[in-house]
Amino acid sequence: MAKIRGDIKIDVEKCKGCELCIVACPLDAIALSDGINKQGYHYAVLVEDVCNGCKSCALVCPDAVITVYREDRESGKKEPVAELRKVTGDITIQVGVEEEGN
Amino acid sequence: MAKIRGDIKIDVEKCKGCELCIVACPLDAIALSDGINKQGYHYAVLVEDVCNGCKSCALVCPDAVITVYREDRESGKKEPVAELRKVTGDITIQVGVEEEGN
Amino acid sequence: MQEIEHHYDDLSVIYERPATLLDTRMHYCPGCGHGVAHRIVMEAVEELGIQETTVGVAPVGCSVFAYHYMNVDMQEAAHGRATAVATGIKRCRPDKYVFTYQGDGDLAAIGTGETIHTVNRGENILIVFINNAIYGMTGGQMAPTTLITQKTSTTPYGREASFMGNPLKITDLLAMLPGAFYVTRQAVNTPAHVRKAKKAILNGFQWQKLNKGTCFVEIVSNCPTNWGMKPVESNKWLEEYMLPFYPLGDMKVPSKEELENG
Amino acid sequence: MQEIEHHYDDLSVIYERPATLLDTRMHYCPGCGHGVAHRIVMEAVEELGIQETTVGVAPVGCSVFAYHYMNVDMQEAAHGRATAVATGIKRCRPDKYVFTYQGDGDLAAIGTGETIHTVNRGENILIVFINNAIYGMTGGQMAPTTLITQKTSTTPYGREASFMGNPLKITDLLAMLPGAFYVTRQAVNTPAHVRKAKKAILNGFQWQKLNKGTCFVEIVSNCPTNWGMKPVESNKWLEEYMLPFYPLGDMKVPSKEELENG
Amino acid sequence: MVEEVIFAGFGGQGVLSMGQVLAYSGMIENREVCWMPSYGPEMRGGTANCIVTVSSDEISSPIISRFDTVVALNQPSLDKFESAVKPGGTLIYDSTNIIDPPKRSDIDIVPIPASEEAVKLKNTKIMNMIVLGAFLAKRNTVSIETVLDALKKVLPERHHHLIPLNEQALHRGKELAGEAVPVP
Amino acid sequence: MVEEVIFAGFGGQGVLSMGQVLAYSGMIENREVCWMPSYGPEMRGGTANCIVTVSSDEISSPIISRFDTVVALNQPSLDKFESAVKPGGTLIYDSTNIIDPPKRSDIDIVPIPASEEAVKLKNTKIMNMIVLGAFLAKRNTVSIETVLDALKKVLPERHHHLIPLNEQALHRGKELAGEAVPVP
Amino acid sequence: MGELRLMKGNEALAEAAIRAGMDAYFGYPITPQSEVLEYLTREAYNRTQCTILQAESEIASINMIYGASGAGARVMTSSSSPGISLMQEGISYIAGAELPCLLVNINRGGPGLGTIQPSQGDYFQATKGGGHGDYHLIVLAPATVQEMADFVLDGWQLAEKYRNPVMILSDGALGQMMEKVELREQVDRATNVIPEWATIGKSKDRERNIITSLFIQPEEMERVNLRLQEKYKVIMDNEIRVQEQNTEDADFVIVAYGLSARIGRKVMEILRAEGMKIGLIRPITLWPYPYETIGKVAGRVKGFLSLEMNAGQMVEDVRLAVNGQCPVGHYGRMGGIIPGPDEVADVIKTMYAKIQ
Amino acid sequence: MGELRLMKGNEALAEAAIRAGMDAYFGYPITPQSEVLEYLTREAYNRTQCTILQAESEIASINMIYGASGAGARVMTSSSSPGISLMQEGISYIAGAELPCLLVNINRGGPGLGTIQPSQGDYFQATKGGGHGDYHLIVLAPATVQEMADFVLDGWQLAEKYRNPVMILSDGALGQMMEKVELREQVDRATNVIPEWATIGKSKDRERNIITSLFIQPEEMERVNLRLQEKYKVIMDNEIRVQEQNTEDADFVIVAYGLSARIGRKVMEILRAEGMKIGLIRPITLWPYPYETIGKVAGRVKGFLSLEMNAGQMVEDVRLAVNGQCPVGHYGRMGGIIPGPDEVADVIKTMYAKIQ
Repeated sequence: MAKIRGDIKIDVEKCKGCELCIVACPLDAIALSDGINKQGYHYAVLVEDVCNGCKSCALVCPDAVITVYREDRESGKKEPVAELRKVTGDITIQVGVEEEGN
Repeated sequence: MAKIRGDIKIDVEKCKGCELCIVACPLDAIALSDGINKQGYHYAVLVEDVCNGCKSCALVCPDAVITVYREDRESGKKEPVAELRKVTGDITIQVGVEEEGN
Repeated sequence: MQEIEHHYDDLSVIYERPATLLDTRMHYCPGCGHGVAHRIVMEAVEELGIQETTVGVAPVGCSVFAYHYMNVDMQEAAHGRATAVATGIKRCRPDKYVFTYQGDGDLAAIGTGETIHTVNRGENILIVFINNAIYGMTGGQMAPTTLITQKTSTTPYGREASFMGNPLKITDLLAMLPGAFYVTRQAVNTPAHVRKAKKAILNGFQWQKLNKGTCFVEIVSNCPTNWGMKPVESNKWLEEYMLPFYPLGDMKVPSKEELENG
Repeated sequence: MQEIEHHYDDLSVIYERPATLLDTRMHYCPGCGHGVAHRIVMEAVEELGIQETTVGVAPVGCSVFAYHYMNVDMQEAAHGRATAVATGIKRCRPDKYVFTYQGDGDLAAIGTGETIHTVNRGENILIVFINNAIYGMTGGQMAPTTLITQKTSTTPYGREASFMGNPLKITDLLAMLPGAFYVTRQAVNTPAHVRKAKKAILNGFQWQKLNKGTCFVEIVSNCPTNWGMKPVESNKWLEEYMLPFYPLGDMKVPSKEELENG
Repeated sequence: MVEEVIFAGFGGQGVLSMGQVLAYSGMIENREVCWMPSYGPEMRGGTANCIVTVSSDEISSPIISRFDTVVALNQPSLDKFESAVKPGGTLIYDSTNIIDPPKRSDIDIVPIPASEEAVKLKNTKIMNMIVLGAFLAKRNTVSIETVLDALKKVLPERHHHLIPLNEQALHRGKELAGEAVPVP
Repeated sequence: MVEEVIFAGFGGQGVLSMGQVLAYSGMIENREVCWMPSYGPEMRGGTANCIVTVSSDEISSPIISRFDTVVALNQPSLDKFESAVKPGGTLIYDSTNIIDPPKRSDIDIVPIPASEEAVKLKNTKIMNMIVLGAFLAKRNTVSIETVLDALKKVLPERHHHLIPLNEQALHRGKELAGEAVPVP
Repeated sequence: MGELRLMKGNEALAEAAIRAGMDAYFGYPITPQSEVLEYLTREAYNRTQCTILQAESEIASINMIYGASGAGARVMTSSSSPGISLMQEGISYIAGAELPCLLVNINRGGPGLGTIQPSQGDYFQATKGGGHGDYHLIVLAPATVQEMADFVLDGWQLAEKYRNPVMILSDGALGQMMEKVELREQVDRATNVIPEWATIGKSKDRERNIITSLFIQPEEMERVNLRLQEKYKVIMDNEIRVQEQNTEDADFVIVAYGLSARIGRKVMEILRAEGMKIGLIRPITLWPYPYETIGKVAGRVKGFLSLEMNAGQMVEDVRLAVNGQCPVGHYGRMGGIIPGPDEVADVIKTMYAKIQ
Repeated sequence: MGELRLMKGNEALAEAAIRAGMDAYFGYPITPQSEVLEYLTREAYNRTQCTILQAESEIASINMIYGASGAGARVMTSSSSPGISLMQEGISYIAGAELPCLLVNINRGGPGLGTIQPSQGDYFQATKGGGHGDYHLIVLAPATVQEMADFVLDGWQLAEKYRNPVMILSDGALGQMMEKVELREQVDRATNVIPEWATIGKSKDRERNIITSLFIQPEEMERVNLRLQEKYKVIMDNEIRVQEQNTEDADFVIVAYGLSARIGRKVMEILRAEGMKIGLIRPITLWPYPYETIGKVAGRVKGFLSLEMNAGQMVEDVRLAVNGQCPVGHYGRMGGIIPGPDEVADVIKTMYAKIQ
């Protein structure tokens, strides 16, 4: 099975080292750094090259410091976030978006 | 069937002539007076000698101006009101008194 | 009409104004249910023999003058705050019987927060809630319990749900709270209803001894003046319009075990 | 730990901080659920494209500074009064999307009356209610939603129902009101919960267009600092103790017909 | 000119509205007017009164302690306000309702059996207009025609059929004022 | 005597408690004492400082703008308070955390690698006591013995096992103060 | 000349609010001001489609006002003394967030539940800040039903000019009494300008708007406070309104506002008729207060009487204005009793005799 | 000598309340006074079995106080500025119903949400009546942690003596700072006397007791008001507390209370060291205010400075006291900034130079 390739970028200066992303990562790919940032926190870093861009870490990140990357496949090509960002003005009613479970 | 004899006394100066006792009386024995009291109200009076002391008039009287009388029979001899008036101090729990319906 | 001749001498008094209700003319309008409610509360106090250990709280509203009539120690409370005042009393004097006597504007509009939190804490007090679907004292404005389409001085074209919301069944909400021990809705428009309402009040006082939570008695009542009706008519309207929306009956009753493990 | 080498160039961004959330360090403690809740509210605003027509209200509590982070027009409200403030805004600007973002002390203690009456009137707003069972900003006092036996700075020996009442499930009460259009309880402690919570927020915003009543989203959250736990631990505690008492799920959902007859 | 009058009685007797009609009439006649009510907390059955000032000049205090005319429709009001009539002023009262008549001799005392007359006119609510008719006869503050004008303007359309009855009452009051004999 | 000192750093570094310990010690030595905190709205991570006055006379203002001693445990605090040291006064700072050293030459500058030393003592929380030891060495406000007495009184029984560690830290601080060489 | 009507003060105020283009009113029943809400529910929506909402409490009302004003609407609430006390937190917030709005207090007797009768017992609360912190309401005190109407639009214009809450401080008597009132033309609500600071949705071309009174950095908070004080100074310099009557030749002056000022005028008439040189100063704005007007007159008269329906509140401002130049007395009645012109005249004669 | 402790002002106050035999405390969290509630929940019940209840709001708190005080209990609540604003209706009721109780305001900066930093911006609210109607609180202003403790029992004794609410007006700095405090002995709650007017159940031998502030007949309401005013007069005659320092030889006097008075003392020390004859008057009771003390000194000095942590509030009382005898200045800082002794010294030098 071809692994979906993903990656994350962490804004380490805003990270407070809460470790929630670490436990959320299903692939155990994140850990705390040894060093500290200017705020005085050990920040999160990606330590295993196994990321598949599942977004779990980003979803639970209270400081919104994680950007998630993924290779362009038909399935994951465009996510609602990017798509809907263009929508403005009048909206249409829908019974919820982003239905995919986790 | 021997009728239970009753009577009512109305404090006419406090009566406001609301007529609630009139409609409450199952024997149609109460009516408004022709004259008015010092408050300016036509007050309630007992106009038929058929009262059996059922208390309906007194129960609905918003001004508590009706005293109810009844002949001493074993059934009606002592009512909770008079009895309980003597009670003081510690009370005992009961799931409600004066159960009789109407 | 001609009054009949009376024959009090050979009869016994079987019902009279309770001694706990002062012998004063009440300021209420003719036919107002407050009078009946006052009387049964005071009858309960008399019958239970607790006049010396009862403290009442009556806040702003038509019944603000309750202390003119009820012959027990009383506090007049700020609008909506009766249950907070009662909490203050009861927490400091837990051996007293404490009750509040509140109208719908007071209890279910401005006092909503206090009402809910008092019941949620399960304060061991009796709350008597007079619901006549209107503000009486200030002259007939919409109450939280005013019915849909009902006209008041602030809903001159009738209450409209989409604009003013639906009538608030606060008693139903309170019955859901664990702190509520006994919640019931009664009325005083007929002799039968008065008897039942009085029993509810008696329960509410007695069960304070158990220290198991708040007893709450709603009394659906009338307001002839502000409804623009004669008293008799108002009681009919109550039966026809109020009771279908505010059905009478117990919403939460203690179990036998709860009552016995006092 | 050693960071791996990244390879962003041949990948696409599939998730990033929404542009509606300002790129500022948030004052919240590490691991605080407020950050996630802020983010999903702002994601919803971005995805629906309603940034230009949204007005938020954040009252006193840890999230009083929400306006430092949310890039929409905002009002800071007095403690407990967010829904009254939102009512004022929405009644005057019915074409705007109005939401409040309130904590448990705010919404369910001091603001109980405003909360209930706002929902009872069916104000067409979204209320986001963060329930972390404690007062955060003032330093960890008991909240109305604090669990029984839970220790806080004002329940140093644990909350006791007989003295301080039971935790108030205000969301359950609100779901009973006819003015409530959509009432749901969500959490943000796991990725799955975050997704669902976000969907609830999206619903709450979108359905304002229908003018059919209040949308209410409770988010069960944590307070690592005042619970005295590390963030990860706090989310476990949340799962283990909060969720059994505050079970997640919808309490009131509009029917298909209600949604279609917009 | 200035006329300072108080109308006093029970709530429900129409004292407030008779004062309003007078004030409105004064306005029609281009006077300065002021109507000042005072009533108890009860919705009904309490006492009520209103002070009306009709003046050709600006009105300073709306509160008056001594009146050109006192109109009393029940005993408590008479007892309270008899002493407040200026010497030489007028005291009009409903002699049907009031048992203890006024005692002063330095004022014009005008007993009007207004309630009785209202019964005769088959509408007890018209009592206040009978009294107002008597007042106008005695004090000439405004004309009866103006009062009828005023009634047309203040009464809602659906009550306009009552205007003839009001007119009748005003005139009856005027007649009664002419016939009135003070109790000795 | 009077010693006016400010302890400043991040919340969580123990600046408030080191001030309290000093104040308590002052009280034990029969001085007048005042401890005055100041902190931001955040529960954690904000800046925090406290002013402590230990004096043989009654203390008037608890607010001081110029200090005998400034103790700075992070860069923002150093930047903010360097200028507030009285000429001839003392500036003690955690040289582990602070990268830009102070620049004044009219005061006694005492860099203490406190965080580093705390790691060596295997308890990062003891950092503040190392600094306090340095302060006592430099300022002699109270004796280390009194501070240990104070700790016994303020620490709950269950933490008394930490007292030896605290004592070690205080003495280490004192030593470091002796060794301290101001950055040129 | 506008439409002429005989109206109660409360109703004139409500009618004037409709005509002044009010966008929203939020209020709660309390005697003696319930007619405002009642009149508006009857009249307003049908005519101008504005929002009239009976709130669940005074606290809800004042916070609805906060929200609506923050959204740029022309808004009003009204209440009476206990209800106004409940609003004090909200009022302080509104002042702190600099939101323009109109607050009406139909003052009744206190303290506590007190009485439904008229009073001027809330002077301190209105002028010295019943809420916490350093702020000021602009306080207008009408004395006639005409002014009950006129001060509505005037009040909003001041509020909007300075982004400051304005209070109309009236009393139960002025609210309930009827006088002739000339009504202004209807303002078209569509012409109401939404200020650019209002929170109505952040358009692309501007930063987000924030309505707040929270400033956690002491330096910033002090800057905000100093800016507020600067604004108050400008208001003091420009917006004082006061009426003087017969102060040119007076040797004794009555200072009174609102209903009391009308009693004061009658007293002046009575005493002038008796040959006494009495003047009257009527502050129309109670804040900003006409210290200077009074201070100037103080230099040439023998005494002042502050006439109030309370135990002595405005008299402090009179004393501050007079600053020791001559004696200042106070006469007040309480509990809903309105001082009679005769009794006040007697008080002045006694005081006058002492001063001579 | 009592027990000596190093305590925060808030905690000293709470400890003193326990020791003074408090029967009940009702309160709600707000910075910077939450320590009071926290300390009490930790300490009080176990020691004296008194009631400590976290209410759902400040409004509930003040009304619980009303009820409990009406039932004869020795009660207290505490809050900070916005919370105190919310209590204004309740406070007016308590004053009107003449219920003794202790209210604590740990003043923070306003208006609105403002800041959690210390302030004296609530002087007007506390002394001129933030609530409606004519009433007064007795207001005590502590300046040390010792006084934070001492004024608790003192306050209750005053409250009970006069059946009047007493406020301790402190600020965030005094609440949070630690000083040595000598604690009084524990009062046995069992010795607390329940007054005969309390509503604790109508015994057979007396009429029912009624707690109310409602008096619907104007004459009766006025009688009640006049009786209140009489009481206030007695309090003014008997209960003023003030500290004077160096006023005998002073030619310039600082007037300051609470924390500001300590700054003022430092300023005086600085300027005396420079040879200037500066005195200090520290009002301890802010109501009743020491007008006479200040007025007397005013006759022999060249000027006053009212030093406050606000935009100028107490300065009005200083002016009323001085009544034009000499210039009165004001210096204040806001937003949580406590005026530094040096800056105040400079202000005085400038002012002093002008006066010469």
